[in-house]
Amino acid sequence: MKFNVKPAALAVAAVAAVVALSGAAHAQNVKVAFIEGLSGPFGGVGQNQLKHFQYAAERFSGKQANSGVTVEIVPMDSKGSPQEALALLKKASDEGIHFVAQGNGSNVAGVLIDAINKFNERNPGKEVVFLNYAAIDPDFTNSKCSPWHFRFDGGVDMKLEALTNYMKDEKGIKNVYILGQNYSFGQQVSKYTKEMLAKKRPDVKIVGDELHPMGQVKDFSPYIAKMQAANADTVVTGNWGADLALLIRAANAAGFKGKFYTFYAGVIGTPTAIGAAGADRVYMVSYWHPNSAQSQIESLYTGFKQRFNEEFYTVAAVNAVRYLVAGVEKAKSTNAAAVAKAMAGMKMKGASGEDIEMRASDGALQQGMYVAEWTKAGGPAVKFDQENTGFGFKTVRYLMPEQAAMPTTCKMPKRP
Amino acid sequence: MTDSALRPLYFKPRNGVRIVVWSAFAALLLLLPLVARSSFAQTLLCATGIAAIACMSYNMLLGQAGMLSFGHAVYTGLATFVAVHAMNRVGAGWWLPMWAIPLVGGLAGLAFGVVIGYVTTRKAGTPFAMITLGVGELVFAGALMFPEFFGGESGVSANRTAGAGWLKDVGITFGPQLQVYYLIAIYLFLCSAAMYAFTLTPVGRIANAVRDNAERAEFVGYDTRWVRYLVVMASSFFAGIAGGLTAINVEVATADLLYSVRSGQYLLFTFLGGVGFFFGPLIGSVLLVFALVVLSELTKAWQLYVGIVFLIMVVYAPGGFAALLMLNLRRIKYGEWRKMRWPYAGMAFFGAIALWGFAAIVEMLYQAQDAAVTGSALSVAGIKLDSATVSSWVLAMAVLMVGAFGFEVWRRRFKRVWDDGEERIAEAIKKAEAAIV
Amino acid sequence: MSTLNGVSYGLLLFMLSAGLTLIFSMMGVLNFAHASFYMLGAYFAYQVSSWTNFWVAFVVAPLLVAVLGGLFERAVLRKTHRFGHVAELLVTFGLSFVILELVQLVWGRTAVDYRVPAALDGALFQLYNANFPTYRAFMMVVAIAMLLALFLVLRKTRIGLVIQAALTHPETTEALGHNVPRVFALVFAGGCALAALAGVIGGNAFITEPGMAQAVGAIIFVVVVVGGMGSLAGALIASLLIGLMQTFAIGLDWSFIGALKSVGVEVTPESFGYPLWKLKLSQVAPILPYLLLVVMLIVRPKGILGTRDD
Amino acid sequence: MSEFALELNNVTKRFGKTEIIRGVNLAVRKGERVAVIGPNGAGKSTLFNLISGRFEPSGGDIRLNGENVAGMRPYQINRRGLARSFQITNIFPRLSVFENLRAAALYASGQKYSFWRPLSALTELNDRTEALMASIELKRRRDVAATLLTYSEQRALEIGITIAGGAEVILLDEPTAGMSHSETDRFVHLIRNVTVGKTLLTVEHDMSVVFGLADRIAVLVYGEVIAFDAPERVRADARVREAYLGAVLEAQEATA
Repeated sequence: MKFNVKPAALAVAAVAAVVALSGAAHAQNVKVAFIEGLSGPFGGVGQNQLKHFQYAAERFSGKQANSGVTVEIVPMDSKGSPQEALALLKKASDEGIHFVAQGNGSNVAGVLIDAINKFNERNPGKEVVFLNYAAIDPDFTNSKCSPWHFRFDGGVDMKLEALTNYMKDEKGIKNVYILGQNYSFGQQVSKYTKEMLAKKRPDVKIVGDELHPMGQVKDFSPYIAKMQAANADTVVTGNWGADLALLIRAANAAGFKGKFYTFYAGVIGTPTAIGAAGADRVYMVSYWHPNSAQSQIESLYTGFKQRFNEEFYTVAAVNAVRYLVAGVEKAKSTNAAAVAKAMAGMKMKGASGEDIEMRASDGALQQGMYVAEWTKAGGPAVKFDQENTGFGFKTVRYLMPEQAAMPTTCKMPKRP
Repeated sequence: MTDSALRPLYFKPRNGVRIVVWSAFAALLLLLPLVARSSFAQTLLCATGIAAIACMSYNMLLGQAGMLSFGHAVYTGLATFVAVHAMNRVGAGWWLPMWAIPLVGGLAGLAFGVVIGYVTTRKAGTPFAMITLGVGELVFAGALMFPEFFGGESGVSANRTAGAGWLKDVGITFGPQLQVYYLIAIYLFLCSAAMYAFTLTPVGRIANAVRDNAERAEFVGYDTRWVRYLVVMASSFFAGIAGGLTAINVEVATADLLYSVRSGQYLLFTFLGGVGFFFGPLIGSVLLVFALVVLSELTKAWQLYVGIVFLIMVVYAPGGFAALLMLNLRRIKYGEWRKMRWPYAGMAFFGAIALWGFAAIVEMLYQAQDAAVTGSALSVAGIKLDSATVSSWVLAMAVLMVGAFGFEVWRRRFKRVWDDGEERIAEAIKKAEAAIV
Repeated sequence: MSTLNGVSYGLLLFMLSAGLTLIFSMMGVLNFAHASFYMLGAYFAYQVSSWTNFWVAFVVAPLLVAVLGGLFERAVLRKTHRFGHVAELLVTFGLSFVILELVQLVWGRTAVDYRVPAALDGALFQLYNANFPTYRAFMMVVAIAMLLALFLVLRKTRIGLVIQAALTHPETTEALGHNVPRVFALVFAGGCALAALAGVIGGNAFITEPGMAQAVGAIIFVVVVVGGMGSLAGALIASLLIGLMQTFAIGLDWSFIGALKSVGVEVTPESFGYPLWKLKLSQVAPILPYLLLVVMLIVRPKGILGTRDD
Repeated sequence: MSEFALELNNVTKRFGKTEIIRGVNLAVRKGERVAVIGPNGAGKSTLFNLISGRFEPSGGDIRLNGENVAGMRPYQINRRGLARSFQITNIFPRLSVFENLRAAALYASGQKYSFWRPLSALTELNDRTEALMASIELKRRRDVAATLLTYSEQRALEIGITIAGGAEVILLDEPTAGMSHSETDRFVHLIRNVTVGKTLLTVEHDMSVVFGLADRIAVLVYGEVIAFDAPERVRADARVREAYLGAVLEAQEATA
């Protein structure tokens, strides 16, 4: 497999090579317990993320990355249940695995952070580090921040900063309708959207702010009817999975012309479900997408698609692996506490060539943010379509890491 | 033994067997951690202990009173939430000792049983099943609507080492998993004893009568709805204790504790264990933890296996594993078991072969689905296969057919021997009856 | 508009619960896997329509599911009959697991691209500023056609008469020796076909994914209980009621706070039970069916048109 | 207190449009044995179902020891001292014979819904149950599940369950249905023994049983009691002969 070496990646590879030479004497093996729902209703997403991790480990550790550090991903099926995830955490530490990766579901992540804090306190010397690649509850890097937790995705606050930054300049936006699933993520989307829009676009009216039970709604047409009645031209929604797909289908069927600003339109299965229904009206905020002009990892994307026939989108998995490898190299040890210390504050080049930093003060990766539009594929701006639908994402706004950075209220406990 | 207070309730001198069984149970609980030393093994034991209480409480409904509930997780789950809040209060200075938290859970379970049971027990039979399902969905969806109590999606966490008390002074902080295990073991023993005692009380017996024939029970003076209501309350109390123990064991309550899938698991594994006997759910709880924690790690197809095993059991052995065990004990009692050794061995041998063939096919199917990630090679019970080659498929199918054929041959032999034995036992019983009066 | 949305959703629910009610009243079996057959219908329709077209799938998919349902009845369900209704229910419960796994094995764990056919895509007419989709109208037509067909079959054919007798007097019909296994298999297959038909037209209107069975499973049980066990007309009324109720509730932002305000009581975040009072009707809309179930049980345990008391 | 154990005043029952019971009047004195006879479909079983609370009457009142019990649930009526048996055996199939009888005696023994006392400690109840079991001749089948009994054993158990609670008014719905002659004789003897001193109503087709057991006979035809009197007089009643008994007696004489 050939790796299209771009400057940033080259830099990483170079550093890796140097370190690899010094550490070549003792090749190090790091196991990462990948605790995710791999069966059951959300198993599809979990399996897909697992592929990202395995692929990232292949490409960015060990032989292919010319590193002395080899990352091995150990999948563990939590079935999406926090309770099961806790049992697996114990199992992982029993097997001598001190790194845990998880991301689907802030509920599981929150429980894991808490359990890891307790575990590390009770078992000094056997610490566990949590590599969170997708749970974006801002609390995790604010009120609940922990020295053992590293988040490689952008927080809700960062993402909405980017989204509202784009909305600010869209003069067509007059009436915004906020719809979300009734749990902390949906509530936070609603809260930050209102706060940020009030600051950036005080003229915009919030004509609706609605929460519905997660995964319970089968027919979204009444919600669409309500949006139409409220004259909404823009919808901001944190919905994901079936809740998002159903929403957009219902909008299309009812002839609702407004635009949708979303977080998870790119997650496996969702592009298929949205299809043509969402063309030119669905936007997504993310830290990367395949058609981002600055993308440094096109070969990764195509390689992944070729191999698995699935879309590559979780760059956070790649970054998690890269940080882990670099952390081990820097600490010259696989001891989790030492690696955590090494990763805190570490800087790298990101997927878009930007300078990314694992901020030591709250464990949140500072990275660039994209707002992209779902549109017909073709031409240089939309090179790749998603899931063979003929539609893909087009960058409409890019924020540099420093633009997307958000303040933190975290009072980080002293790193041991 | 800890249940000396309960002993006069049902221990009659002639019931020496009972004393032996219960003592063995206590000894087993006491000694298990010596075998299971790793912390993961202890976690498994704890999970099994809690599941055992939950399944036994479930069986009070299904096995004893014939009430098929799809909402048992509501009681265990809500109790966990209450218990977790109580633990946080303890942390904030309440006088309650930590070991009493499961009782708090039990009382919470009872309270929910009083409220929810009032509605659900208005119906029996199939409507009852549907209603518990609906109420379960209601509670689950409601949990996410009240983050103030349920803590939203990340739930509510607590610390089991909080609080003071004389136990702390002697070094029992419940920090180490082993101490939690013994707390669970003590509760398990007490709860099983109490639930067993319940089966021997008038209400326990009338619950059986209502299960068998609700209409007739009305004609001998019992308000069957009230009986159902009482049983639901009793069952929810013990379910609540299981919920309280969960709070101590995992120190966090999350909404998935209330999910209908969990209720379904209680039903499924209680049934597999055997609803007809008191100890059936114990077997069920071991199977539950085995399937959910061990089997699901071994294979991606675990849900398919569980589903198929369940189907087979419902059709061919509706009494569950407990009934199979008891049938064999009966054979031993009448001295008929020895004749079945060879048929059993034959069936086991060919059964294992067929199982391998079947598992190989299933595993290859799953492997083929994810071949891109993990490659097409796999091994089933140590034998290497490749889902991309025809030979592997042919091998698996051939093995399955050989196994199935051999199994069928031996099954027929087995049936002959079994039926023979059945006749002799029937005769023996008739003789014994004739001897009475 | 909301009325039309509500009615069309309600009719879809009725298509699902009609089969369930038929099977239940005829055989006493609560088919727990009913929603799984609904899912199978959608997946088969997806597969068949990707080979041929939607209209072929529209006919073939329900028939395929009916055959599967009939086979299951003969091969498995019949064997458990002697163990009683609980065992029968459990067998279908186990089946729902197996179907779910097999669907995931064959079609993967994520949504498949099952679309509304082009001929039915688009708006039928406009009302205020909203479109009424042609496909929704199609769904309603199919549901009503099914309702009529069901009515005719039940009223005009011999099997229909036997089934109808079983609806009202299960014991008597049994005593008359009409419970020939063939009728059982036929009814079970027919019920499954109805569920599959709902899947065919619901799968593309909504979404075809492995979670779709569980999403409707609980709701149709609510419909059957609220309508009254074994009452087809009751199921129809309950379906429409639930469809309309959910649709209208979403449009209403009522909450207890508002209601209390209008009678002069001010509620603040400090008041007792604030989290409950602040919930808006639109927020709780999707769980209203379950609330309806609870209320129904308290005031009228028989269900709307139920005749059986327990 | 009323002098009648059971009184029916103008009791009616409709199913939809059909009126099955069309104004039945009946007054049974304490300690009396009454047989209810009549052609098939006359409403005998329906009448029992109304009295015992299985169905709710559409009109009229039913007095048990003077108290109107119409519309009460079966368990309420049972607690007021009325027990019944069923034409189609209605027992607790998975419980043993002993448990069947004990469960049936439990409520009346004052245990009601208690869950703080083990059954084994209820010595008096257990002794009484053993005695009852002996009197219905099922002692040797004590621990056998009821469903495994033979048909006539199940019929005996049915009677045992009915009388276990010590009710003063007993309703037996075709107790000897489906039994051979010799069994019937034995069974009538058994019924007579176990119901000494009680008020007894029984539906019966076998005329020898009727005339052997009853103090008075009520003839039910098309939902109405057309005669209610001592056996000889009923036998002599022209209306009864015309409506029912004539044909039956001829048939029985012919087979005899």
